[in-house]
Amino acid sequence: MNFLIMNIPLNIVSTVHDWIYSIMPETAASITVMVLIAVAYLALFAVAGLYLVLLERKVAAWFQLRLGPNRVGPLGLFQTIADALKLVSKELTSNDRIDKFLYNLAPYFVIVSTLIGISVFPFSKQFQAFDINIGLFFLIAVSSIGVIGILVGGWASNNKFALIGAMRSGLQTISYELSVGLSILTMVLLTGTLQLSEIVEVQRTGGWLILQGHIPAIIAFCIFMIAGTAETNRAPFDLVEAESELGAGFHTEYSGMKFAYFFLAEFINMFIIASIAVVLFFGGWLSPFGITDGITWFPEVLWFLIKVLVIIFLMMWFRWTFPRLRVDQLLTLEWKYLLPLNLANLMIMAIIIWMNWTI
Amino acid sequence: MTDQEIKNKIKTEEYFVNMGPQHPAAHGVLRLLLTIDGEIIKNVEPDLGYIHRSIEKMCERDSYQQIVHLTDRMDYLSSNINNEAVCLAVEKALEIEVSDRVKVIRTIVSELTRIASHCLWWGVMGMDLGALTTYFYAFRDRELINDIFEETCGARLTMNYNAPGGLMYDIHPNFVKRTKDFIKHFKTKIPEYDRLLTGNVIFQKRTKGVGILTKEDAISYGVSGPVARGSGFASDVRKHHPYSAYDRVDFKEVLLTEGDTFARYQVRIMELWESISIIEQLIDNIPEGSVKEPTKAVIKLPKGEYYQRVEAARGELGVYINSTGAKNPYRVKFRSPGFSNLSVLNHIAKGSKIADLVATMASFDFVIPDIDR
Amino acid sequence: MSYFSDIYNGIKTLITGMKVTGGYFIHARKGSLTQQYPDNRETLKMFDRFRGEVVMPHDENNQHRCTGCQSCEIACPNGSIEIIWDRAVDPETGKKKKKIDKHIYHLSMCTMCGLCIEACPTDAIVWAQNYENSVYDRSYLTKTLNQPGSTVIAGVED
Amino acid sequence: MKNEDLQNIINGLGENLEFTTEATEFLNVTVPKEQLHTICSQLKSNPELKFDYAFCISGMDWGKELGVIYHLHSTEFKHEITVKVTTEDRENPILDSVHDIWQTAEFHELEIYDFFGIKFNNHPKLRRLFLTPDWEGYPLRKDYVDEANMIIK
Repeated sequence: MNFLIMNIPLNIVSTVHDWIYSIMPETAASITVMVLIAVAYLALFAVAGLYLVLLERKVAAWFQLRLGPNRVGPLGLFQTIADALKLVSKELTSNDRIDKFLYNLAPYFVIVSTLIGISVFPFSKQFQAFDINIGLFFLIAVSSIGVIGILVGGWASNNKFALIGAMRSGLQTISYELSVGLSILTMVLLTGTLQLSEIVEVQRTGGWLILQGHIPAIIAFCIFMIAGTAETNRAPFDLVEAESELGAGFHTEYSGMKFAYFFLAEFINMFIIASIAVVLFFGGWLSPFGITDGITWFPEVLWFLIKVLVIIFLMMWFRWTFPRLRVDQLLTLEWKYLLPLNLANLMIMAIIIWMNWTI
Repeated sequence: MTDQEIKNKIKTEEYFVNMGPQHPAAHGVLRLLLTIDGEIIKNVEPDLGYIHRSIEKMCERDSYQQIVHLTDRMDYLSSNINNEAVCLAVEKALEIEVSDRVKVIRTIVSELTRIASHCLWWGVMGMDLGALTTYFYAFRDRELINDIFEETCGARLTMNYNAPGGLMYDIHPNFVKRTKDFIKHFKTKIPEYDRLLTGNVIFQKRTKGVGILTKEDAISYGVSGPVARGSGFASDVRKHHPYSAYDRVDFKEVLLTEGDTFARYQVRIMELWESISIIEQLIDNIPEGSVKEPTKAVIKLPKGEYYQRVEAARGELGVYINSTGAKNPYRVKFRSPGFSNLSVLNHIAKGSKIADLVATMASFDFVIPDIDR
Repeated sequence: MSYFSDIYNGIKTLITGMKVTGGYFIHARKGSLTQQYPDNRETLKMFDRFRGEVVMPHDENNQHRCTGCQSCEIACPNGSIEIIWDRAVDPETGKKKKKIDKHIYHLSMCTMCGLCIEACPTDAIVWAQNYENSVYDRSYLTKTLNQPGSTVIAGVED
Repeated sequence: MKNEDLQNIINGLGENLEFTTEATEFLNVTVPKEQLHTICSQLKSNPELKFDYAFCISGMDWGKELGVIYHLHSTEFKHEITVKVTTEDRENPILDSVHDIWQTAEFHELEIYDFFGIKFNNHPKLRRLFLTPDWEGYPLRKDYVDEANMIIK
């Protein structure tokens, strides 16, 4: 009886899994199991996204001498659920000159690409949907699909401010995709594999990757955090929906559920960037220095969530402190500062690995 | 392929965007017709009148006390200073000599209004550039000043505290204590403003070298206030045409020469320190005396024209009264600082990006009712 | 060279900025300034000079000090005070005298400038400190300040 | 610089200028309509005068004739004068624009055109700044009547 708490859901999953395989032919069963997992993940992460929004509003309030939402439900916990219900019931307004098909397609691009991205994360030993061996590569590929949705959405809503916002987001994501990929690459040199569960295994013995890789890993982590916040159009790089310049940027013309997709996708993207950072730098679901390995009943998922929340708090801290960058400064930061640093860092890490001076 | 060939191959078309009356960076109902080529602004043409109440026409049917209450609604962030302008004009016309107590209180109250206005400007400038928390810290300090005013004259924004011939009420017993507490609190907060925004590298990159206004342009466009002093044009009315108790207070006129958005920002931050030192010099020894000189119920200014200028938070506010001896003035003209400052915007913003235009407008600190009157 | 130094200074300024907001985050519990309005209605008290609304105080036997001299109506810039008065014979002196019938006050048009209270010779109207003046129908905003059946306090001369 | 010396210098700039200093603080110069532009440019360019800061330009309706009042200030010598110019014809009043001398005049002249109807020739883009383009009548004129918005007490 090793994981008491973690075991109960796994027993259910395996019993359901065997029951489906018993009553259906092979292929149909695997499809239904995948669909069931997908629905479970969708529900879980929709609610997780909502509570991330609430966390953001609460943290913002504490930064700004306020209390944050505390009226709906005990301590304001149902606030974002109420928001979601409101958004669902809102009328889907749009002007008559939109490009109907693309206008409706855009939100699905964004939300689907983020939800695909979640399936690959190892939340704990068993709790992982797909453990494919090119995990990280798949993640980077999926996260760049999201920007197509923003571009299409901005262009299709036939609004000048939305068009400017969309062009800016295309610009921003393409250039910051580079540093995200490169900083991940420096860490993959250490781990040797792209499979996420393998990466966590590597960190079980030699300690967290950020400790194993010492200085180059820390530089890679900083660059990853900067590029990650830029990737999700947040904080100092939120030129896409710059409130004071473009009003609401690319989702000006969206309302109701379509707007909710864009809004939720932004928060789940933030969750994805934080989870990549946790898996790659802070040892996924491993407890720090193995203090709770022995205790069997302690669920490892908690460690994963604590680390993710710490990273998310850091990203929120960025958002509520820094002013916004201008478009050309955004590009000079990427191409003149982050990229050279990243390449140099990659070289140093490669030399260290090649001469295997592992400290 | 030379640059020129590339340029005419890529045919970029200028299009026209409406930074319209309802826009977060407009601080009121100012509509700017921008002709943009991509992100570069080609031409900025303001279209005003969305909050025009024709105050000058109303003044022609109101008595002089009633005109004072109208000026609150012009530049609502420096309402006390506007009231003082009209009262000084009327007192100059009637040759009333106000008591020392009134002069000192008027100066203290004007400086408090200036600090409150600069606080709101600082918060909103941070918000316009994306740092949303500055807004809340600025309003925390502004609330303290609003409480001081609410306790003394009952209103927070449109005070109507001055009346021709002096003040409407005497200051509240604990006005002095509250002001001293505020000064002590605010002295610790301005360094925090600097740490949060002034030093920030992103903020400096967004404001340094943006929207440069040369001194000749400032003079020729009739710009006044912190915007002019940011480009080296010494136009501080408190220094050059002292009124109330400004002649007995020594303060430095803040002058910088770069003339970009960062210079205008620094001018206002230094002005906060100057205002604090003015208040500190006056708050301890407010002389005793009558608060209101007796004036006739119906004030009739002798025939002639009077011009009184005052340093409002945004620049030089001038009141030109042309009276023919009747009980209401023949013609009143308010020289509003925002109106001439706005005329420079097109000259400065040409060729900059939308984000620069928003930063420049934030540093100009427009209040639209002051422009529209 | 300057490449690394301006990266270093940049990060240093960013960190100081974060320290400021971080400081507020740490003692956020007692630092919040917002008032929980509907809950703290009993404890929320306005300053005594707060300009809430113009009212006419009546003493215990339903008497007020307004003689209907209309100086407040003249002083008001927005015409938000209307006085309806009628002639009455003063019992002692036998002369004809103005008597206030209705003192109508349009709160909707009042800009809280205080000129009427300044101009009133007999201090009949004063500021009230209530701040909840929103109503469901515009007609509630037109109030008659003198209660029905109230008379002027004897010996009040304008 | 005292008003008298100002008066002598300015007198040399053009003919039949009237000077008054009673009932006003600054030296008043009433300039005939035709010489407005020449005198104003000399006021600015004259080395002894150097009036380069036009801080207040206001339109005026004196009952019979319309006019514009320029308050000028010299940033170098710190002296001020008021220049007045009037035009009798109320149907189609036209004055010269001084926006090339003081850039601030461009916006102030738009305001005067909007409220007094005085047209300024060679003004870059004469348009109604405050009121809607289809607004008839000029509100700040004394003979402007508008029952809807004007409450005569």
